[in-house]
Amino acid sequence: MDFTLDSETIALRDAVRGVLGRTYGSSEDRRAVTNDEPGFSEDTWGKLAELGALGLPFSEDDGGAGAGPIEVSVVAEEMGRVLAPEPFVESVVLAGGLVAAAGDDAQRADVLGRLSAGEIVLAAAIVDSSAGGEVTASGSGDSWTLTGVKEPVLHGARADLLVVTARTDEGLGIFLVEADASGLERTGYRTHDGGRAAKVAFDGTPAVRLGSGDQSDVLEDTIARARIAYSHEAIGAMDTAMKTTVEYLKTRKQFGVTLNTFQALKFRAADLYVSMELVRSTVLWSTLVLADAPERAREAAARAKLQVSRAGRHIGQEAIQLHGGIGMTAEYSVGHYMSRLTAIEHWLGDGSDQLRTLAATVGDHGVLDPIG
Amino acid sequence: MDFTLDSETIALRDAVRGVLGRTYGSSEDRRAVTNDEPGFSEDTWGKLAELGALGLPFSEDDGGAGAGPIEVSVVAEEMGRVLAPEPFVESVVLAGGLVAAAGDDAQRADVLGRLSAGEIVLAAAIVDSSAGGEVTASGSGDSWTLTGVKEPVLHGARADLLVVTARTDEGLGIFLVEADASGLERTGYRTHDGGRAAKVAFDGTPAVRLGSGDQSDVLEDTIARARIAYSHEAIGAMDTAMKTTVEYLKTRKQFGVTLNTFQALKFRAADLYVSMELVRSTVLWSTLVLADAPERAREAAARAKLQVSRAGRHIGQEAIQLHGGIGMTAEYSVGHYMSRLTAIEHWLGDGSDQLRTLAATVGDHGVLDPIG
Amino acid sequence: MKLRLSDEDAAFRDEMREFFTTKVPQDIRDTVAARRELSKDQFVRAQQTLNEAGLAVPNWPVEWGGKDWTPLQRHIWHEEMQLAHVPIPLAFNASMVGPVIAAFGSQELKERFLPATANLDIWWSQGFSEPDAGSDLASLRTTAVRDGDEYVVNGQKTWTTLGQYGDWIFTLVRTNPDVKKQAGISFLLIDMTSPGLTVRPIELIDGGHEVNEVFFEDVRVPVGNLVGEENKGWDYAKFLLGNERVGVAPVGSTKRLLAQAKEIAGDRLSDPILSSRVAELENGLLALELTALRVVAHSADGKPHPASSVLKLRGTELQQEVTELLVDLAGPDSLASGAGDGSDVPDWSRVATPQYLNFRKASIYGGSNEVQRQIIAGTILGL
Amino acid sequence: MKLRLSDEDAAFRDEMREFFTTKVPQDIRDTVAARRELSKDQFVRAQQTLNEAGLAVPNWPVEWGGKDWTPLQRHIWHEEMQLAHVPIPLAFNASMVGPVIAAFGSQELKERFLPATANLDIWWSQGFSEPDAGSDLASLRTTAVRDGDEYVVNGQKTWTTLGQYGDWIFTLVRTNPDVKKQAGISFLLIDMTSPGLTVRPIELIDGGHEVNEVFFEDVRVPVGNLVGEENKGWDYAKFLLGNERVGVAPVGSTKRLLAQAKEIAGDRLSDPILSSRVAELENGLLALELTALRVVAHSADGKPHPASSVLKLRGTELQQEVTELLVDLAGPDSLASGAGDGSDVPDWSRVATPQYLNFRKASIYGGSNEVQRQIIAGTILGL
Repeated sequence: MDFTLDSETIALRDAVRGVLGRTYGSSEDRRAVTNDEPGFSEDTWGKLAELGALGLPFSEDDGGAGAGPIEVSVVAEEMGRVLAPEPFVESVVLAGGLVAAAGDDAQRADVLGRLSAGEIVLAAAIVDSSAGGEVTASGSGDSWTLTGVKEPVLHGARADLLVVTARTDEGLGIFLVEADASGLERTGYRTHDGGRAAKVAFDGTPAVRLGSGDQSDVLEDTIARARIAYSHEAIGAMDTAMKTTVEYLKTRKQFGVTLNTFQALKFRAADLYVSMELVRSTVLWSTLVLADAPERAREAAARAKLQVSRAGRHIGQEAIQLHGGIGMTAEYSVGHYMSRLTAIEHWLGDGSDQLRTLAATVGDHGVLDPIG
Repeated sequence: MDFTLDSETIALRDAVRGVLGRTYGSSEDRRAVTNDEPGFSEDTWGKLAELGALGLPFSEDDGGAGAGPIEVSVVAEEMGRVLAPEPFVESVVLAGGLVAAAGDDAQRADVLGRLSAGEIVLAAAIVDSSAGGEVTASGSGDSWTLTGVKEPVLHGARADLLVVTARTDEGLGIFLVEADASGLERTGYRTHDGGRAAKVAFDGTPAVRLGSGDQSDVLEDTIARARIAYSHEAIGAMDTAMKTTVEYLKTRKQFGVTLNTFQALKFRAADLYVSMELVRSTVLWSTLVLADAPERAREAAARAKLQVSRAGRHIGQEAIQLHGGIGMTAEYSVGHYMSRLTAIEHWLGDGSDQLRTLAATVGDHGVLDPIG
Repeated sequence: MKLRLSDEDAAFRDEMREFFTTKVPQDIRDTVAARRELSKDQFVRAQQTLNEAGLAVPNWPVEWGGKDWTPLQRHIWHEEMQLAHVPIPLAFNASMVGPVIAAFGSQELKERFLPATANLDIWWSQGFSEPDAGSDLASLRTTAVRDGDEYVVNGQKTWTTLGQYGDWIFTLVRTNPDVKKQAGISFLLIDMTSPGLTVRPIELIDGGHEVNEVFFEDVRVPVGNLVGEENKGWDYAKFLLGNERVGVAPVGSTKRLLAQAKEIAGDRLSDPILSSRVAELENGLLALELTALRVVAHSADGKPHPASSVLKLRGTELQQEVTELLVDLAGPDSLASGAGDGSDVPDWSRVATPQYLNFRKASIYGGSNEVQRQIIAGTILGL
Repeated sequence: MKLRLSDEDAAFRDEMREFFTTKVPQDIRDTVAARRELSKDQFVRAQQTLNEAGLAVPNWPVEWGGKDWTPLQRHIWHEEMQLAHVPIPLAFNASMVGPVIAAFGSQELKERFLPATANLDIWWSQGFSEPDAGSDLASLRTTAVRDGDEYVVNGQKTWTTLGQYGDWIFTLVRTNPDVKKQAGISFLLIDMTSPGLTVRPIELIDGGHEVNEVFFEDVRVPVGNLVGEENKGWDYAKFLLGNERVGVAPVGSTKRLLAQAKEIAGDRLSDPILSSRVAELENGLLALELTALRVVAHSADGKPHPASSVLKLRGTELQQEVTELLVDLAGPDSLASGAGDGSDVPDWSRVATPQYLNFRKASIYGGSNEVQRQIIAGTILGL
């Protein structure tokens, strides 16, 4: 058991940190980028590709870097640290992950090659509209069409290619849809965290199927990977929110003294640190499980996301409260951190959903062993 | 809507406070009483009878004082304030309440008359042994026998008369059993809060039936009354625990200053006050519901006991923590308060049980109106 | 002790309920129910409807439009308004500057301002907070220097809620820098169209614009706009802040919001985890409401009960917890705050997260919950 | 980064598990499993079993019976012991006075005390806390005045855990009253059979007797019993308290207790409210355990990682939450703590509340959770 990064991974981390730091060195810089379309920096996207970050999880045969979950997590955490709005987890881990798991050699080489090179942005359309527009697929072999509505699809309006889940006669299918496909309507908008989402409507839209049979397991496994990556993004965000708050307590004066004179506030900062250490441990562990014991990956993802839910609410809310009024303003950073943590929390299942999953199996084992 | 006590009730409260204060003026005095059998002061029991406290809820025809829920609550709160170990709620509200609700004129006059006069102690045997010894009744008319085990029966060994619930062919029945009945075996012991309980085994034990038919509703209504009375006992206990803690913070020195110099501790004391005010409001309200809108009494009892559960754990645990080591000792008072609050919490359904009840009906109404 | 309202109070409640649910324009109540921002016009129309019926400023002296109500009646008025989705009369007018002018202003100031204030013909803004004086209000640095029969005001205020609509602003300004900080403060009324006064919007984390910075550069203010005596402003501010805490627990609106959440949840309430959470919130709100009733019952002397800090503290916590519940109910749709009308995401889901984010302010503004704990520990518990 | 134990560590774990579950007397492990009090004899037999196998004091220098283990191996040893219901070697001996004597004692003291300490032939008590010095340990007032080649000790210690079994007591005493409080303290070993030393039991709120007051009235102690230098005791105490925090999170025993709770709950786990509570606790314990593993991985330099305060804080909270769960599972039976053997109330229910009450101490003793927060805020966050 070992929690230290090797030097190669540290080099990757530092490189990514460098690129992101240049674009998102201040909260104002980030706001400027997220206020313009497409909500992130195409330039930074390209630089991430140059570093190899966009191809990390994909095999070299597919045009990727052939790295593993640890490298993906390190990048996600750096994204979270500065709230970089590029759709790394959305495009690479989730949408790219579905292609990697379900596509054939040619499909993978094509899509993942272009994704790794930063030439395209993928979006995963996996959430059916809550208004009841379930997407169904009809057809066979090379000839499929999709009908229905997905919403919200993160970065769905900008995406060059959509990876779409749809109901088929043989269960859940996974499909690729081109941005310029007929019968495809995309309505993009801003999400509260500065990101982008879209309503994506399919009406007899031509699609290419990835794989065959019921692919619910492929979807669930890929969602587990995305949950773990998002958990890392979240701990990056929490870490910055906590540090920003601690710094504020050291410098902000009230009643003639700095805020860290007030023991009640100090103790609450200590509680933030406790939350931070605990969530960091669980999230790191989930990545190790993904790398070394993938058969437990879904469970580990649920555990990580549950812990992220608890810590994210705690740290996000307290970061604002301990700042006072300034924390409420869009000009200052902590509010954006809370907003992003809230978005991650409600994407791919919130803490209660994870708890429900874990609660259902709590009687199946005695002592919980993190290693075995 | 009015939350003030009338002068007569205040006089009752002061009289009860006086009697109890003389017996339980210090934590040591109470320990001495609870260390001896029967775990309470027979003398104080008699004095409470002299004040009319033991007959409060019963009609004058039955030998009682013909008072209402408010007077009962006031007495219960005074009991809680000093942790008086006399079985007021157990004997008067619960066991006596069952007799009052189910007995005929003669039974009520006999049993409640003697109870009001302080001549007897009643115990309610309403919890079947968790080992599965359900008590069943067979017989008819004037001739019934009981078989099975009840445990724990609070004050069951000392009681002169047991009020017992048992399954009959027509549903739940309520029975009276004499202390010297044949086939009755009582094994008494101490409870963690200094009280007394017993295993009470029936083996063809002769019993007198109170009322007829299924009396589940009588039991539930009486339990609701007892929950409300216990809630008052609990707020008396919480109030003392909180005040003791606040006093300690003002006087105890650490690092050369009194503890109330430490803002983190002060803020936690403030949170205790918040819990206290909120639980006090809910519990007072439940008594008013019992008096003025008895059709909502079960709901109000569940709400009161839920709030008592949350506040009792909060105040009990924090009272010890804020005291530090001294709070852990049996010589000091706060630990006993926590112990008693823990006992009340787990008797007649804990907070989770109440929440389960309330959760099941949460969709039946829109806005919750405390008055309507 | 008794549970029921007296016949008189019950009739009063019916009367209020009738008025609020039938006389206040439906479009305004719908906007509140949908948790959308009210326009200035809607605020004004709502208050003028109330004022016409004598229901806008019941807490004022009777001669200026107030009502000689019991604390319980005032509480009922306040709750019923919230339950009916009627916007509460603008606090800056009705609860803050109005009572201060009525209590400490000259007869001339009263006549000039009170009727227009009650009717929201003048929209008041609050100029108390400053960037470097958060909870430590008295350390404010905006100065007013006497020059003939005018004050010359320089400095900056912040967190001025709805200042973009403001006609006038009531301010605390430093008129004597050489004494203890509380002793050199005056209460000054300033026309927001004065030269040198500028308002700059502050965007909040929900993307909305409801607070502002207000800058004063050599703003000249007639001395007649001073309320009461020079350098006594801190006393008036304390009086005002005490009033602010009355009815500070948003019980009625939070109850309505929770009821909406239950409607939205619908069949999902069969999930015990969700229904338990709702039941726990409902019990918490009940305790809060009953405490508010106890507090009003014991504040007949007109002074706020010290336990009103409990109401602020717990009231804002519960308000925040209910807004959080709505985000959770919205699930992934809660991200879609910016969805337009073509979206399938229901309106309530779109507002859920912005409202949740926005309501983090509730435990900060108007005396943060840390300040409330300080008050409870100090004033009530003597710690 | 990797998840799996190395082959070597996995083999080590198997070896420990094998030993603890087969070599330690079953009656002792059953008593721990039933959460009953251990007798002195059971403590001694358990530790002597470990010591015979060289497993009692692995943290000591190798020449005195220690092991040259990695921090991870030491962690595995500690966890496996708890999971197997083996009582941990008496902390006063193994984690406190032993390491202090080994680090600071003279060769004579080492030879005289260390072997007997490892083997629990001497049962040590701790004499640090005093009635008027709680978290402020350095303000202690027990004095040791030099008189020839003896110290004369007067004063009182308290919270002396299991002092009723003590043969010797290691104490902090004031040898110089005229300097800064930390600078006048010495570390003195005292034979508890000395004339003038008396032990008085303190009953705790669970009715048990595990702590004591110890009184010193002109107790004469040979100067040879001084550890290290006079007036340097505070340094040794800090060293000791640092050791105390290692492995301070009772992860293994709390995990076992939670697993027991699940067994007890049985079919009741179909209730989502209960199973969610268990799952949340389980996730909390997982996070704690993983944090402990991270901490041991980063404390190779022998000094406790500052985050060990997190372990103490959260570890005791979770321990308390699990004991609370057991009381809730016992329901009304939880009152029946005093039931005798004829009772129908199962054993686990009878111990539930006393254990719950007793474990309130966990967040107070050994550096209260308030002290831990102070350490985190100060040492780690620099606040």
